[in-house]
Amino acid sequence: MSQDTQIRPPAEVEAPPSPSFLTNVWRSSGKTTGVLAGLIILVVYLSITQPIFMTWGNITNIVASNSVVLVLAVGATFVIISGGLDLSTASAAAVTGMSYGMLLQHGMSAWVAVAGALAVGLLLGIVNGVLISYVKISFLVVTLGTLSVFESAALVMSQGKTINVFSIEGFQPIYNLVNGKVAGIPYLLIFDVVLVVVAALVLRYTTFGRGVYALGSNREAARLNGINVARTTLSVFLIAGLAAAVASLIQVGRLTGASPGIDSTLLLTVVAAVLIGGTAYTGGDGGVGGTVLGVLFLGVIQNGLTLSDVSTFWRGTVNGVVLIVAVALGVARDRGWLRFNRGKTPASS
Amino acid sequence: MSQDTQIRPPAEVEAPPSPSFLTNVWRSSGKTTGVLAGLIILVVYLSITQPIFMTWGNITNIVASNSVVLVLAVGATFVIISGGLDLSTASAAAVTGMSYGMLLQHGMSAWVAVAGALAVGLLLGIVNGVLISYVKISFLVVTLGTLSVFESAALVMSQGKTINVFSIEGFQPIYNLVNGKVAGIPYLLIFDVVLVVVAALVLRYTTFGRGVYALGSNREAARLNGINVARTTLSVFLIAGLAAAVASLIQVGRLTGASPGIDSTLLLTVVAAVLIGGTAYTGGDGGVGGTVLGVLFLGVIQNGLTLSDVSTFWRGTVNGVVLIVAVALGVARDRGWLRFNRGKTPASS
Amino acid sequence: MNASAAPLIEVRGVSKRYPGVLALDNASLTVSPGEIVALTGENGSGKSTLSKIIGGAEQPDGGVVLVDGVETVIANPATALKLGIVMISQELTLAPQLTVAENVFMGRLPRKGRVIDWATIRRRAREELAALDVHVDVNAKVGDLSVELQQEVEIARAVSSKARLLILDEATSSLSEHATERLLELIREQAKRGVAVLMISHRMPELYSTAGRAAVLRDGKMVGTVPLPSTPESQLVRMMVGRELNDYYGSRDCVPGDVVLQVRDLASADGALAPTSFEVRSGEIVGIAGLVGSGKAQLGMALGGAIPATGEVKVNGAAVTLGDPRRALGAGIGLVPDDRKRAALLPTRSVAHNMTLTWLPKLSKFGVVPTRTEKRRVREAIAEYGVKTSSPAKLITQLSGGNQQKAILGRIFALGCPVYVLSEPTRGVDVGSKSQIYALLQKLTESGAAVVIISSELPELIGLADRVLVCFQGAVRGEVTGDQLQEEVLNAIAVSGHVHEEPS
Amino acid sequence: ACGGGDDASASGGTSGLKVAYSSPVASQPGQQIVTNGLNAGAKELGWEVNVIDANLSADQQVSNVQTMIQQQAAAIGLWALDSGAMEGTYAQAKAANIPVIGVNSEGANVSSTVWWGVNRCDDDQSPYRVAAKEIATARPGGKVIVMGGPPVPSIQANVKCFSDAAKAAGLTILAQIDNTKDTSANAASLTADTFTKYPDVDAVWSYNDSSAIGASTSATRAGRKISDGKSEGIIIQGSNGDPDAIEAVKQGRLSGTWDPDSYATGMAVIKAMDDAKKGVTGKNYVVTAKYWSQANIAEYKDTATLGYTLATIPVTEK
Ligand SMILES: Nc1ncnc2c1ncn2[C@@H]1O[C@H](COP(=O)(O)OP(=O)(O)OP(=O)(O)O)[C@@H](O)[C@H]1O
Ligand SMILES: Nc1ncnc2c1ncn2[C@@H]1O[C@H](COP(=O)(O)OP(=O)(O)OP(=O)(O)O)[C@@H](O)[C@H]1O
Ligand SMILES: [Mg+2]
Ligand SMILES: [Mg+2]
Repeated sequence: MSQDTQIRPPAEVEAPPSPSFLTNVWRSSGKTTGVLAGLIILVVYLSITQPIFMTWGNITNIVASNSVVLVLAVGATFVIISGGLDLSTASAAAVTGMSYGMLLQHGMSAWVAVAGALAVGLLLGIVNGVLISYVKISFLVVTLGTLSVFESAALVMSQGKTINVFSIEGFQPIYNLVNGKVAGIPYLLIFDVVLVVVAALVLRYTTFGRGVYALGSNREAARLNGINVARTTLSVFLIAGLAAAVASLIQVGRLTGASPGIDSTLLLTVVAAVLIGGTAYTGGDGGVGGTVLGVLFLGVIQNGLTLSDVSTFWRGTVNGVVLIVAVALGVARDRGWLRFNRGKTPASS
Repeated sequence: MSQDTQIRPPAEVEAPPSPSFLTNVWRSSGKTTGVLAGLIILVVYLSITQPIFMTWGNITNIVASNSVVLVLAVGATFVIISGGLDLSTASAAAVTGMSYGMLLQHGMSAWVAVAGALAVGLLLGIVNGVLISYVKISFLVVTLGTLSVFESAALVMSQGKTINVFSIEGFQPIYNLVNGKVAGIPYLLIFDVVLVVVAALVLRYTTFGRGVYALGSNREAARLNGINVARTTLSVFLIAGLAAAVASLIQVGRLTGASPGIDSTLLLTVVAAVLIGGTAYTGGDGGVGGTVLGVLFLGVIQNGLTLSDVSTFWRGTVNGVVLIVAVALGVARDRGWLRFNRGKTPASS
Repeated sequence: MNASAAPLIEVRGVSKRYPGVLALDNASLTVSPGEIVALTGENGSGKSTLSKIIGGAEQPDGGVVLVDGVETVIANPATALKLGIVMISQELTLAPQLTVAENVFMGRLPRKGRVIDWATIRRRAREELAALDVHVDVNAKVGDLSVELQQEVEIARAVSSKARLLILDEATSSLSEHATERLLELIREQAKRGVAVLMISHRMPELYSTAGRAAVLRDGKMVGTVPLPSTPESQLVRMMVGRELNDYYGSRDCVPGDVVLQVRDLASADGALAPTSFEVRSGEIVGIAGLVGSGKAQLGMALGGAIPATGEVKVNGAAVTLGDPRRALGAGIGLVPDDRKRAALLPTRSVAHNMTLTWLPKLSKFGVVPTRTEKRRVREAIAEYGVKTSSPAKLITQLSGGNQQKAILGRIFALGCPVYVLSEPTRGVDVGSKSQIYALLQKLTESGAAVVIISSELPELIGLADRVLVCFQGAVRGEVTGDQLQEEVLNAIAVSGHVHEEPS
Repeated sequence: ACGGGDDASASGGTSGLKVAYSSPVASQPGQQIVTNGLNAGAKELGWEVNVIDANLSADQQVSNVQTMIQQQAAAIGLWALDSGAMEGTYAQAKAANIPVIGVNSEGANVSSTVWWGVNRCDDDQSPYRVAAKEIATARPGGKVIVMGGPPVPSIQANVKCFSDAAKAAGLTILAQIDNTKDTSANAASLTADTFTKYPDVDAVWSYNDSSAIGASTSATRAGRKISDGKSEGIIIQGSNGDPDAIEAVKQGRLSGTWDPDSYATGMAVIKAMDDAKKGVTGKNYVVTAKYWSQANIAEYKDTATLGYTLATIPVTEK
């Protein structure tokens, strides 16, 4: 009888049959499997068909041309995980870029101009963040509004003119950082890696980072558990503002001029990179690792299209089809169409 | 027992003190109060400062300029209420417009060309809908991909050229419908009103419409209560595809030519109109009534900016600030900052 | 009572108005350290509202709150937490995408230096859950867990924080008897150590075994406080509902008729339910008992088509396509799922639209909803099922928990299905309404329906069911009828998989 | 500056070259014609030209040029989206010893430049100054609406060129409206509003054709006739010589369009590249613009059928 009344742990606790390492990777890649697989296939395909693709020069070119998107996307990852969205990010970058250009033009020293641009970025982030978290206007309305205001501000600053900073002395440090190399490795690549690692660590190992996830996952739960919802919201928009400033410095560094014009596809590219990278658009899930994948995926497609001389008219088709197919791969895997030694889904009892 | 199961009327059904009519409107306007108030203030302001604003000619201009956005936004309202988003809507309109133009150019009769464009719209909707509801790829990925594919398809169709349909005979009926009037009232206005009323009735009074709300509110609950989730999802994307086709007919009718180029701000304008109109971006709430308000609000701002000769560089600022302030008005009301006979007397037993 | 001089919390004359409702009307309450106070009342009487005010989640329109005798504004939950007020709210407040471990420590994640210490979080979460006798993978996402386990996570969070006042708003409503016992034991221990406890529950035995005092709310007014367990249950119930409740579970005089529901080798695709066979006759109520993870929840979901399943289900001889809720509903299987929030409510819609959701195919003609009929039917259902709402157009999430449940039950009951599968149908429903629901159930069976009730409340099963099937580790291990229908017998099978071979 | 002998040998040495062109947005009809001109010129020399599309992204354009440098293009043609933001790129190309031919874009490190005649405003014969004078002749003291576009320097310069000349010619500028979205639909909306406000407008000058067509549809809807430049009605002038604008002129829906001759532009880029490969840099070629109106539209021929060669293209040197 003692045996009978013994209470056994609930059924679903039993350990699943220990899977192999590969299976583990395949499983844990979660929502980004498809993109990861798609990226690998793309890279292999391009390496074979385009000899130039795998050259160091081309790789650094990919890094250089996607750093602006990457930096903005890292900022956007914070915002989206927290359950928001910053539509103003590309416009904010235009304003910070113009600020940097104008400060240089007015003879400010290199680092004063950089600090100025960062301060402006923070300020724009504060505007968004305060309207959203304290005045409590929907983030979509606020950032839609500031998208338009910032765009206009960038135009007003120089009356629509591009500020050429190429020959301004104070521009040199940024120019060198953005375009320079050490031991063949672009500073920009080093910067990108550091940025991503720091962002990933902040999200994973700080109270703030976990608060961002909690907020996006269940705002009310976060509030009831004493997380400062307003401050956390403000902070993610500050981060986005700062990201816009940094991205604009890279942009100006690359273009050697600050332009008030905004690439109309930039916002969509940034958001797409984050979402393709597996961050949930309703928040609470995802991370910068996925965002890096997303940026790389889009960047490699662009690069591949350019290298392979695909006709302008067909580029969009290739682009869209590759994206959908890659993500469909992941879906197929999740639905068990592509079996790879998958255990059963755990019981949801 | 009979006494026990006797049903008592719920305790608090007591009629609330009957509020005035105005209070009722103010209360029931819900999330769109701010926009409604903002719109009224704008209209009053413009009527005073721009004598031309309230002329019938200007009003028909507003109708003509915003019908494309309205039609797309009505389609988008269905999608967004169902918990989705169709990023491909502007690109789909480009494809359907080109299809219409090419059918005319190839000598098809007026109504065959129209039917063809509508069929293409349906087809594009099916592509989105099937990928989302049956292949189960995230709607963001699918419509991001098709945004790009459709854009490319429109370019491929005519090798990037605009198709001038002005002197093609088959174009006349659409030209007349889009630009004609009856008793001073543009057909387009009549069409818009009918469209909005039908859409509102479908959402409100049909099982399909209720299913769309249920889906956006809680997909799982909808499924368990017998809503055909896949078919409803497919249907909303079909509606969006059809809306794209209709919008493109209006566009071609207005411009007397079908252009493969896509206004890069159109998508954002459409989505903004829906969201400003109080439809929840996570789905389950809202309606076409609000969308009409949203379209009008954005349209009147544009018109006002043009009439008031605001400098190009400053337009974005005015635009964004007016938007944020209008919505903030609604927030202020919801939070009781603007008291308007709200009857919040504490402890009136 | 061993209360010290100043009560830990005192609520004085608090009122709270929502549009159309006075949820609290000049209510007062005290809870002292070491004391366990039960807050009771009908659904919608204001219990949750009062606890939210104490927990800082809502602000009163009038009245004051005193903490340790000092008037205090508890402006937000963070303030409440700082004051040692920890609340388990009725609506689960978990982050579904985050892990069990992280949810247990949300808002107070242990750190090593400036960095979050994940190892400690996992270890301590495992310990805290083990103290509740819950063994779940702490790395699992909370959203993948059953309601009961989610509730346990929420409980673990509350009991692991250093609370001075613990508020449990129907914390036991999703728990099985065993888990409930365990929790109540923990609460008593905490109270002995000086923690003040305010508990809300519609389960009388819990109140009587745990609380020292019961405060009764009615329509937002505090109608009195009585000592427990000395006050007779009938008197407490009368204070709550304003009438006597006789014949609680009701009874039918109806002989089971033909077989309506035939289940052969029904198994869930995820393996949590092994092939199971049984039959239910018209007029019969069959109960399903079992622990968490015993597969009883999957049995209900599989019957209702909510999860992929294999086997054969027939209603009145006609086979039902499995794994498709629409087909199941069409075949006449009305399902009330146990996870209200996840699987039943349309949170952004009105009470009326929530209720008519399931009726739409029957109600509409050519796809058009006749709103006049709809309005009438909604009004009738609201009255019949005792849903307390200020208007049918009110958002369903603004109803009290018990009233949400009644609306969900009402929408299924009104369908007149031949088969009902009810998973935890009276979760969060007050005693008075429960008795009404039981009466309605009996009426349904009298009119020929076959009913399957899945419940973790054994008294409910024993009171209602003609037969009870007991699940153990994914399979039905026993069928209990007649005078064998006793809690001990059901418990024994639920826990061990078979009846004790002991002479009674 | 090079001798004939040098010329011959260099010419022999340059055949089979691979050159590249960075297009700001290759899908636009005008840019397609530029591409056709590039191909025609390259064919004449036995070259190959690779056109890479920046699709309106300056950042993308920079990276495209970097790819060209990696691929060691023999020469790079570059129509900068934003010539103020390309100095670094020009410098990189120069560092790699690759000549850069700017199109409507200049810079310190640009080897030679091809200009559109329509973009010049330095003498009486400059197209938009002629345009202003023609309008003033047809409608002395007339009222004009000026339609600008996205706020980019070249468009702003053109708008200013026309506006200054119009004022000088005694015209009144009622309003300047900017079609920042660069679409016909937006132009139609803007002009519809403006025509309602200023019903007595005599002429519209537009920075491009699609905007002019938008204005034309609004004018028609407002019950206005489109003038052929002299006749009654509203004068609407576009610019670009887009195929559908040519058709619109034929149909009497546009008074005229300024054709910058994109085909010759493409060929001129090749010509300048050829010069550069022969060591001749610092050239400024100006492609002659043509105004197509109802008076001369009958003579319109697709530029590709005109039989241009590198030696005969209508360019002048500045
Ligand atoms: N956010 C809200 N908006 C409007 N009304 C509300 C809101 N929250 C609660 N109410 C109303 O306040 C009243 C009291 O609700 P409360 O949740 O406190 O009841 P309860 O006693 O906890 O009931 P139950 O036993 O069902 O949980 C109900 O009539 C409810 O509809
Ligand atoms: N007094 C009432 N009695 C019974 N049912 C009602 C009553 N008032 C409203 N309802 C029901 O509540 C539903 C929702 O009410 P509401 O006023 O929000 O309707 P609605 O305006 O059609 O909804 P929505 O604005 O969400 O489309 C109605 O469709 C009707 O079925
Ligand atoms: Mg309503
Ligand atoms: Mg409650």
